[in-house]
Amino acid sequence: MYVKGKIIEQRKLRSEYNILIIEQAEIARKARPGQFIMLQAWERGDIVLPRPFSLYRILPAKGQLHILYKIRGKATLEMSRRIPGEEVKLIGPLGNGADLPETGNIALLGRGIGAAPLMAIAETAYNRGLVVYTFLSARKRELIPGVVDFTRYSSKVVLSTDDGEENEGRLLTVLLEELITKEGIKIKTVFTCGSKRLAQGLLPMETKYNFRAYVLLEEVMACGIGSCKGCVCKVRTPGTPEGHAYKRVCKDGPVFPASEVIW
Amino acid sequence: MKDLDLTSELVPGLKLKNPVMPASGTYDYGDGANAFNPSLLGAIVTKSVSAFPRSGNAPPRIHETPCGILNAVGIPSEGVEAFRRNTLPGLKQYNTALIVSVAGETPEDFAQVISCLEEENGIGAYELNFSCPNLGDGIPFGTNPELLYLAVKQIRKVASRPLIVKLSPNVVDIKLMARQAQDAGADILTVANTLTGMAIDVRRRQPVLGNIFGGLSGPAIKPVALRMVWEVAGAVDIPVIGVGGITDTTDALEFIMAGARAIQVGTANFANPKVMLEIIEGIESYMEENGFTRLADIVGLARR
Amino acid sequence: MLIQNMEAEVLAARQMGREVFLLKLQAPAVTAAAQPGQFVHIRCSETMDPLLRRPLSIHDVGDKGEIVLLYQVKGRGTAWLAGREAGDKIDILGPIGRGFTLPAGKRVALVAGGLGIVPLLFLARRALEAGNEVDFFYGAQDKERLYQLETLKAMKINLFVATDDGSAGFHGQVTRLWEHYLEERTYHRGYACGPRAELAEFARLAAKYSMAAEVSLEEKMACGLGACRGCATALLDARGKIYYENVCTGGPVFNAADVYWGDQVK
Amino acid sequence: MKQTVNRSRVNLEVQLAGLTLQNPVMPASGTFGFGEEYAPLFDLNRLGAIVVKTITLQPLIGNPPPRLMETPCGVLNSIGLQNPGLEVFIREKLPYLRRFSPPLIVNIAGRTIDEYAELAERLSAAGGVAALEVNISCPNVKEGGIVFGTVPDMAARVTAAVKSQTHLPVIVKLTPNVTDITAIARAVEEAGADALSLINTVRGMAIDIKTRRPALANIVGGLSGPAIKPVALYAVWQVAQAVKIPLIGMGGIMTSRDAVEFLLAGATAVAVGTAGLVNPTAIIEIIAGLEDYLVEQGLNDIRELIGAVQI
Repeated sequence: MYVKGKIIEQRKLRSEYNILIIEQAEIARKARPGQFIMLQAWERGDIVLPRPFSLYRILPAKGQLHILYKIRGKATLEMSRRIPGEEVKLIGPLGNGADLPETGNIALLGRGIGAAPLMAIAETAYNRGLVVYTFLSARKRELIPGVVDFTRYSSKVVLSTDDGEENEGRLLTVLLEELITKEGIKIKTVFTCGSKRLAQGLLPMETKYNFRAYVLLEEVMACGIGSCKGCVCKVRTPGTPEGHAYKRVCKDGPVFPASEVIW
Repeated sequence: MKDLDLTSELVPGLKLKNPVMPASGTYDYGDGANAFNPSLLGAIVTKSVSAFPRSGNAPPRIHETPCGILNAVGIPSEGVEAFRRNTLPGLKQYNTALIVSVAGETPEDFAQVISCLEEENGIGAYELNFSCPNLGDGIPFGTNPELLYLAVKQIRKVASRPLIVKLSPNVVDIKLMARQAQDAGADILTVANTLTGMAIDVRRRQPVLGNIFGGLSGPAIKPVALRMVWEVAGAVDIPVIGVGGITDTTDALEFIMAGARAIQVGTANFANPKVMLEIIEGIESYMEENGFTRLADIVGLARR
Repeated sequence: MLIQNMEAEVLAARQMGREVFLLKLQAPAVTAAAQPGQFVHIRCSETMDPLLRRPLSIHDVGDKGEIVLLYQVKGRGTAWLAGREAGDKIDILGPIGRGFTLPAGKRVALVAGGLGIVPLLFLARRALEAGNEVDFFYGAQDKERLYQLETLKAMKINLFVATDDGSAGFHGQVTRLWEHYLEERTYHRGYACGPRAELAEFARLAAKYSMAAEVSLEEKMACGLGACRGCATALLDARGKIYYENVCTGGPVFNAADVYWGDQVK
Repeated sequence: MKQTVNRSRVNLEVQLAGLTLQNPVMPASGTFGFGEEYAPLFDLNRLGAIVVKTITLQPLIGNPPPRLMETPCGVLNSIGLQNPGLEVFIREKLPYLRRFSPPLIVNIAGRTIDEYAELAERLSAAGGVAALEVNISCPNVKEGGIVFGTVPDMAARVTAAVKSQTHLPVIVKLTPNVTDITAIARAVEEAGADALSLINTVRGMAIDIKTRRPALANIVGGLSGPAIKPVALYAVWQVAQAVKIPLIGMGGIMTSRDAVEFLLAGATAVAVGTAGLVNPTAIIEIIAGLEDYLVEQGLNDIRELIGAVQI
């Protein structure tokens, strides 16, 4: 269940982001992009639950996991205080992960910290010989993490910021559409994370441009292993009386076909 | 170590190998994700089964509070038929007592589920979840003494197996509720369910939970649950199962010393899936170090 | 009342025994006002769990504004405290409470059981400064649990040691040892701190030999300011009736004769 | 769009049952003694109101120790309303308290309805008291040992009796140890209460497994602190929808964010209890934090927050 991992590095990025590198060979060997771990990196009585984190990079050869996270509460603040050599507890890999096509082009659309799980997808896809197009947005430039890493694994990285500094703050879905129509690039699969609006924006494009869109969801979790049913989202489910059901983000997701999620 | 007797006979025919079991809805069996073999538990308690499939509440469903969590999961259930077909066979394989938690909005719902389950073998007892605060404005028979009595009486008629009534803590006098349940034919009481609570996101100025309010569990409520176990154990003759914020052996012993013949672990499973096993071992060590050979010798010790 | 609430810097932290730790803090404002028997109320967490402060008697003071604490790790709060290192800051409130009453130029007896040494070392220092003759009786379970022996030996006091297992000094309870001296010496005043049973015995002996005597008591505490009434201890009024007084502001030092020593008050 | 707000122009003043509070933050009764304990640490004139410990007709020596037990993110206490009694309060404590400008709220408890009425009458005549807070959570003796606060009819009778003996605003403090707190709230509103404060502590206990005895001498105590905040907030939210009179919200408020939650849920003012036991100046920090929150949110007036939670 919970296994111990050793902290290799605590890297402070610009703005509120950190990267935590943990050595945990078994999880690194098993994990697929899109999967996540439950982490406990604090000893505080007032924090009852572990926290879910997507995997930013998975390095099986080194036995390492990279976690990109934003300091937003007491748990992540504690996490940012851990230093190399210290131990953390983790369960994983959890969730279904992203199914990559065998061949062809994929596009990744991420907003803010939503870029985190997309990196693992980009790296894996690149290593399998797929062509990756990455589109990232945030309020301002320094809130887009991992641009350099994404550039390494993508044929093209397109940024957009709300303040207009990058691409006049245009929508990532519009920029993706331009790639498809103006540059004639055919996209087979799209993964998106970090914005409900982005995921919804992809829906009408799916049939128009003939790609499959998947969304990576985030939700507050208690157990992370499907037991508590706390972390659900509403998903279209034929065969049920209502036509939809609550699916567990941790167990049935976190990757869902975008068209099946009911927002 | 060999001479330790951890068994707890709740009622004739329902003898637990040890006093530790999960609280309904907080532990998953069968997916191969178990931290240890569930056969080691004193009992297995299922998620609440309702008459028909239920999808549960709108998310967000979970929110962490100081030393606690609020949940408004809303008892999602596959429904009793699917439960019999898909889930029950797997649970029967374990070599320990099987307690099926039953939920519903009316006494008829409970009776219907139990009638279906009566045809099955291998079930040790039913636990009636009268007290989930997340089921909207259903008839509050978990908090009204007369309605509680009538509901248990009605359900008793269709149940041949021991009935465990899980009491709500959101009452003035839990002793009264306990006596009503006992008089109506309950064999065992589980004390207590979650307290009702709420949290607001001050940035968005909205309730945090999709359901607005939810059930508070975890170490935060342990003192309240323990007080109720203490009160109920002194008010009825039937056995009490203690639950509420138990996270380690010390907590478990507090409940047992207050008079609980068995305990359930809920929220702590989320933080440490092995915690129930650790508590079983912890109780063994405590008995050994303090010269107790039978669990029964610790039950109610703080009352003497 | 000169209670300070401040962030005190840890100057030194070291382990003195199996579960006993010493902490030296830089807190000039507290040190300047501190009297033997008073305590500081310490926040032992950066979070809401554990929630309450922990009261620790002042063990000693230094001449550069240092305050010394000696404590046993008993739970999560003190365990947190034991994890502090030099340079850390600690939230303290103090000095708080009624301290010991000190005469000048008299013979006094100090009776410490176990960690009862904590306030009595500071008391011995001030008693000497006031020109008193100090007989110091110090008992513990065994030799290993006699803390600060070197510091005590360096002071101009008459030190008498007892251990329950006889591994050092007199073999037996420290109050038994003291009783031997009571037969031959007269004290102006006696002071004690230690386990409750030992204090009760101290009080009995003090009464028997008609001696003014003070004890330092412990109780679970919340505010430390006398507001919440949580840290009550049972005292006897002039008519012998029980009433409750706050340990934080009414004590922690009480006249031994005022304390209700009965087992558990019902 | 958020507007830019100048800190100096932020309004924290609220009206509560005819009282003007310069800010909506006050200590919770029982955690603030008679004010004098905290006076050396900050200026009591900065508070929204001063709330003192429960006063009974006769002095009470309180419960035997141990009276306190720390629990996860909380405290159990069983003080037993220890106080010097009405006469000593009026003679020795009130003159000191009159020196401060915030309204003085005196909490009262009786064993019988007549005792409540007498306390109300004599405190109203004493001068310097701005309002009465009626503690109906303690068990009565004459009426058969039930807790006034758990039976709507009894709560209403206490309220009416107090109202009949005073011209001062009457605030009734509700216990959470009930199934439906709104029923009690409505009953005391109808009986004439001018405001409600909620919640009192939640009944709990602890056992010391070493001694194998209850940790408190009184066995059962009241649980307070952050542990119970969700329960308190839910009670305030429910009651805010059930009654028209203003509410003072309390239960585990440690920070200004917590205070904002209670205001959003419908409280007009908040009381800080356990936080003050941990950090004596918490209450002052909470007042300052409320100002910061308003500035941050682009609001000019704290009253915009009251009951403003969006469902």
